[in-house]
Amino acid sequence: KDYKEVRLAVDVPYEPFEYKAPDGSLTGFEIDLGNAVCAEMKVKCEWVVQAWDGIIPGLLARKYDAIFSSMSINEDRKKKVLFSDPYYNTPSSWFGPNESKSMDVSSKDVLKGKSVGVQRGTIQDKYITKTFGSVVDVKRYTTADDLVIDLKGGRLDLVFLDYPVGESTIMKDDKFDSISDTIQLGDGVAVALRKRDKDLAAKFNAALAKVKANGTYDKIMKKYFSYNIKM
Amino acid sequence: MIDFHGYGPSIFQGAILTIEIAFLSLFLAVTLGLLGAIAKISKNRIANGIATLYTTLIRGVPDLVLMLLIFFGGQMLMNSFTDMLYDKFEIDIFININEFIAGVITIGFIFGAYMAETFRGAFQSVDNGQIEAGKAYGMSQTQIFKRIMFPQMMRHALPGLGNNWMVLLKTTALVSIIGLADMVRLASEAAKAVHEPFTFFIPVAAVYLLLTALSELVMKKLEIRYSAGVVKG
Amino acid sequence: MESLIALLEQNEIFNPQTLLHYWDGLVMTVQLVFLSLVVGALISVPLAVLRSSDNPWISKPIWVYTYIFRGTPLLIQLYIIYYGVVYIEGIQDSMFWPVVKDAFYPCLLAFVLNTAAYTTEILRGAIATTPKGEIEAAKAYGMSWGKMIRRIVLPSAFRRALPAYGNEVIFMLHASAIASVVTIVDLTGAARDIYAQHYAPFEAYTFVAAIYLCLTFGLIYLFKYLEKKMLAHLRPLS
Amino acid sequence: MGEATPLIVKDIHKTFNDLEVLKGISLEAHKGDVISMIGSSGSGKSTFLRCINLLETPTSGDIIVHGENIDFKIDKRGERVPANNKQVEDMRSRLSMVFQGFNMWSHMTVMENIIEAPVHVLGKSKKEAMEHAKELLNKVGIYERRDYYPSQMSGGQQQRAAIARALAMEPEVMLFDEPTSALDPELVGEVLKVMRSLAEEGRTMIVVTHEMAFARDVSNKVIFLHQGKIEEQGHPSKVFENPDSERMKQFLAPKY
Amino acid sequence: MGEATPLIVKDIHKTFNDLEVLKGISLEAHKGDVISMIGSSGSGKSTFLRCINLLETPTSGDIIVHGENIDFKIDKRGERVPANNKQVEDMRSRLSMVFQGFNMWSHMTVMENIIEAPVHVLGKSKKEAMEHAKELLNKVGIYERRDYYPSQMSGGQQQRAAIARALAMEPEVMLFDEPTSALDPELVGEVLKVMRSLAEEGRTMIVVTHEMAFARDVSNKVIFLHQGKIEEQGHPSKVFENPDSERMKQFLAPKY
Ligand SMILES: Nc1ncnc2c1ncn2[C@@H]1O[C@H](COP(=O)(O)OP(=O)(O)OP(=O)(O)O)[C@@H](O)[C@H]1O
Ligand SMILES: Nc1ncnc2c1ncn2[C@@H]1O[C@H](COP(=O)(O)OP(=O)(O)OP(=O)(O)O)[C@@H](O)[C@H]1O
Ligand SMILES: [Mg+2]
Ligand SMILES: [Mg+2]
Repeated sequence: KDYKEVRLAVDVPYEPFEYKAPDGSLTGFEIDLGNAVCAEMKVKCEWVVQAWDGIIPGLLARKYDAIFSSMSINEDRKKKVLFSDPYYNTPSSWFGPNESKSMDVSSKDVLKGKSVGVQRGTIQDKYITKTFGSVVDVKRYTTADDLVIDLKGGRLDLVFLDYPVGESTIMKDDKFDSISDTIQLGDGVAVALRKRDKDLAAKFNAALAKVKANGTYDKIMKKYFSYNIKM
Repeated sequence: MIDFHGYGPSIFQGAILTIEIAFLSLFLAVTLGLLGAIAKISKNRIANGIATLYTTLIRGVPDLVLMLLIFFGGQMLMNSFTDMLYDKFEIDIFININEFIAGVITIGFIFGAYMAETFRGAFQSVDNGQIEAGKAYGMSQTQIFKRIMFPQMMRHALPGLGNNWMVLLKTTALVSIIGLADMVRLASEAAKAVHEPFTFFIPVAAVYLLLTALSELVMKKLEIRYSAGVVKG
Repeated sequence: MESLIALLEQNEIFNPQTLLHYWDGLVMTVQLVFLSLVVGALISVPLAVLRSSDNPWISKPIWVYTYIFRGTPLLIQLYIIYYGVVYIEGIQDSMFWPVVKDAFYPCLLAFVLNTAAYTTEILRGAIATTPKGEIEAAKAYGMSWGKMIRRIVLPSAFRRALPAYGNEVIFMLHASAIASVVTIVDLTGAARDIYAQHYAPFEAYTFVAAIYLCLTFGLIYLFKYLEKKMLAHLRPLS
Repeated sequence: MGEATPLIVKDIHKTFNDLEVLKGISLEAHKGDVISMIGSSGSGKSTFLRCINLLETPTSGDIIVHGENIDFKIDKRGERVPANNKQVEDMRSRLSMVFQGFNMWSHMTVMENIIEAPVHVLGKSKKEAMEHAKELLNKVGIYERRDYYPSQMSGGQQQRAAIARALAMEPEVMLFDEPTSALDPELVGEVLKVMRSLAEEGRTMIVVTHEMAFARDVSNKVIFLHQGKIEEQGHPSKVFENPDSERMKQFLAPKY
Repeated sequence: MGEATPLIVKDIHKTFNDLEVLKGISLEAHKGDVISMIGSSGSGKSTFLRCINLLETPTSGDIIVHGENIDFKIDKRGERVPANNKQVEDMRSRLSMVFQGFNMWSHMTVMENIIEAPVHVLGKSKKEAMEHAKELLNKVGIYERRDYYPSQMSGGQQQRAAIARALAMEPEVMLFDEPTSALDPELVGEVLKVMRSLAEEGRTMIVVTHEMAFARDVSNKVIFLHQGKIEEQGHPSKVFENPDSERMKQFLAPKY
């Protein structure tokens, strides 16, 4: 099948991967990368903004052709969608006010009764619900900035978030920090497609490999990160 | 002046979108409402049943739930329909229900149910004698409807219509939840980005107040216009 | 029972966990709506009485309050209160913090203020339509202002307000669905969680829609019954 | 008889639910006839008039307007209904009815009321209709009220406007259903005066009325209805002065 | 004079906006007096009655109930108002008013209407109030209707209930404002009968009425009001049979 135009879904804001400038235009690592990949595939890219909790149904419902929005590969999702090769990998981490740095966040006793924010339907949500769901009060948010604002406002004791997102939002505030070692969840982030669009996946894989090899990827990465997330 | 941190113009765009949604869904609601009302007063059992089911079901479920259902579920329904077309007839089309359409359809659908009740009441309060006079002078059913029932009905319906419109206007705020960039959505994004909720929400609230106040004014004017020939009781 | 559970275990979406989640959501919705209505109604009674005052210094401020809360979307009110309270100077160290920290109370506050505004106007309308003669009769029999309001004006206004208030209750139930946008897991919140977990919008939302429908019909029935009892005095015998 | 008889009604029966309200009524209205129908309340006068122009469908019997027999058929529910809507509309435009409650269209001015049917049913041009309306309004004496809404006029004025509206259709037969009984006594006169002048012009009219004086002085035939049947009919001098029927005598008695 | 006079009104004036409706009216009601006030519509009868129990505040003049002079003061807006609400309430509980429109409290049954003020204004026990109410309902002849709501009764029954409600206050003076004029003619009789029996019991009553027969037969004093002034007063035999005033003669003329 011939693809002239591909619609890519993103969930914003998810700084620094994708977010909106005050004038409403989209920017971020994945936006730049996505545009580069599209250029490589010689198709026109159209970005569609979609809330995270509806992003997979939206794909299945053909509202767009691919999800380019920090979606980690995991078994559950594999049942519904087709993943490309992973294009980056970032760990997750606990964030909280500086005072809680000494906290042992692996202990259920310590976490007992704390309110913990996660983004609804993410792998972080799944992880917390599974491991600590019985002791902590899990608060699920539709977007990442909702959860950041409630942490800063004092409504949440802790949040569990993609590390780079926490870094560029929470840690900008001196009073908050990452309070644990990073934890690796999932098998890296990849483009998600409908199962039947195998040819499109192949195109993405080829283009991704090309960008990774020719230095475009590194250039974009340097713009947003001081460390390596390449995969 | 309030400092909108550069978000001002996009929020203004959002306000325009809000108004667009409001008017489009009003148009849909009035159309559905008229159809519903006609079905309800008709003697046709099936039409009557469908309309009654429509008005009771819609009015029993929260707007937000309906909106989520239509936005997410509606697309799947539409797809299974287009998939069927593809399987059976090899017609490959894709009809996209985007947030805008979902918003307009949902709000139009919901308020269509309320409008149907308003119009039904209004139709029933048209004096039967005047309809008979229409018949007695050889007017056809359609002529009676168009020239006598409808204009008189509108007058009775106007106050209810006005109320529904004002509720509808406020309901447009819900489209922000399904991700449509109306002014509420943009204001909340901006508020979270710069951590100043009051700076953004209060002006948006003021815009809504302004719109309702304006609507009230227009309603008064319309009521005066449409009450030509009516003595106030 | 065993077989029912077994059957549910096989169902991907409506398994015991999700049903429990819906149940919690139902409890939350009922709590939220019930509390808002009760507190809102309690506030609205004195407000409606003051709003009916001839003195513009008393009635106008209340008019401003009801106009603002009836003229703007509840969602905006919720946002302003939920995100706004945090920015009140010193709130985090005050005794109110444990209350506003939880999403429940800011949300309840928004709902209460909203429903109180509508209920105040409904009641004011009912008070304004108290037959003038009945008020004069109360005066003529030596009732003081307070007694007249308590014994004559309000009891008769409550009855007249009942049908409109029934609508307000149903509106409040429906409006409560937006609690889910500020992390409260009410019925709609539960549906959104389950939808995000199972990517099954149709099932998740149709199911809550059905629950809301039942609640609405329950309320309609309740108010029909109340009207029949309380408005007996308006029905001529024959 | 060069022209067809304007209206012939043959053996009309009408049953509501189980109640037989009309038990076989026939009538012929020739050009220039002024027929008064009298009878006590509930005797079926209004029902008969409404059957003539099919606001009610007669259970049996024929209606022949200007030589054309109205067709009926039996519908799915087993009820007798007109077979041809077009024919009914056409027939109705030849028989103008004036109602007890005036039934002026309240959202239109007097002028708009009058030109409504001529323009939209008969297909006259607006200009022509307005010229005719002007004439008629002058005739009924309310030309200066042409831009008023019905609610801004007295009952007598409304009824005169309603008569002008009926006349505007240039009907073969005019049907009046108690045109004065919703009016205050002091307004009755002005309407009766207009009706009398119409009779003198030679218009064919069927008038249901309680105004005995009018029936006697103006009409050339009086029909007395009792419990759905014609008890007595004939020239007013005969019916009023020398009735055959006991009931008619009774009916007249209290008034003299 | 062992007891104080139940009601003395001295030189009452009342002005609405610029219209002087009462131009100095005085009246003394002694125990057992039945005073009828007559006069044409707009003469100020209702206004006078409403001034007596301060539903309207008189612009000037005094009201003395059972020897106690009602105090007035001038408020911020420069209007004369009662100085002491407690005193007004107390006074009102001694003067029971029966209204033209009955004004029964529609959300209460007849029984509840009657015991309302005795329990909540006079502070009687509910039991005592109910026993008294039973007696009164029997007197006005509607005991079997005690659990009906006002809307479920005829006008005559409602007015009788309203009289029972007024009696339940054991008032020193009863004020009636056209108690029968909102009733259908056939219901007037039953109310007048009750009022006559009250007069015969020796109750002090002031009755605004259009029922000349009642005024003549039942009252011991008739006051004829004309344009806010007393034109004629005295014993009914004098006022009706031999009036001094031209106006009174005119007022009586058309009815005979
Ligand atoms: N639509 C209807 N359904 C059932 N019964 C009807 C209907 N219309 C008329 N009737 C009955 O038919 C009978 C004749 O009514 P109709 O109105 O023709 O009397 P009328 O002679 O015009 O009396 P009036 O002088 O009071 O107008 C009455 O008993 C009436 O109750
Ligand atoms: N609240 C008011 N404001 C202004 N004018 C009033 C008011 N109440 C009464 N009036 C005027 O006072 C005059 C006397 O009215 P009042 O009701 O006392 O007459 P009445 O003798 O009781 O007449 P009726 O027999 O019709 O009841 C009338 O001209 C009336 O218009
Ligand atoms: Mg009739
Ligand atoms: Mg009066």
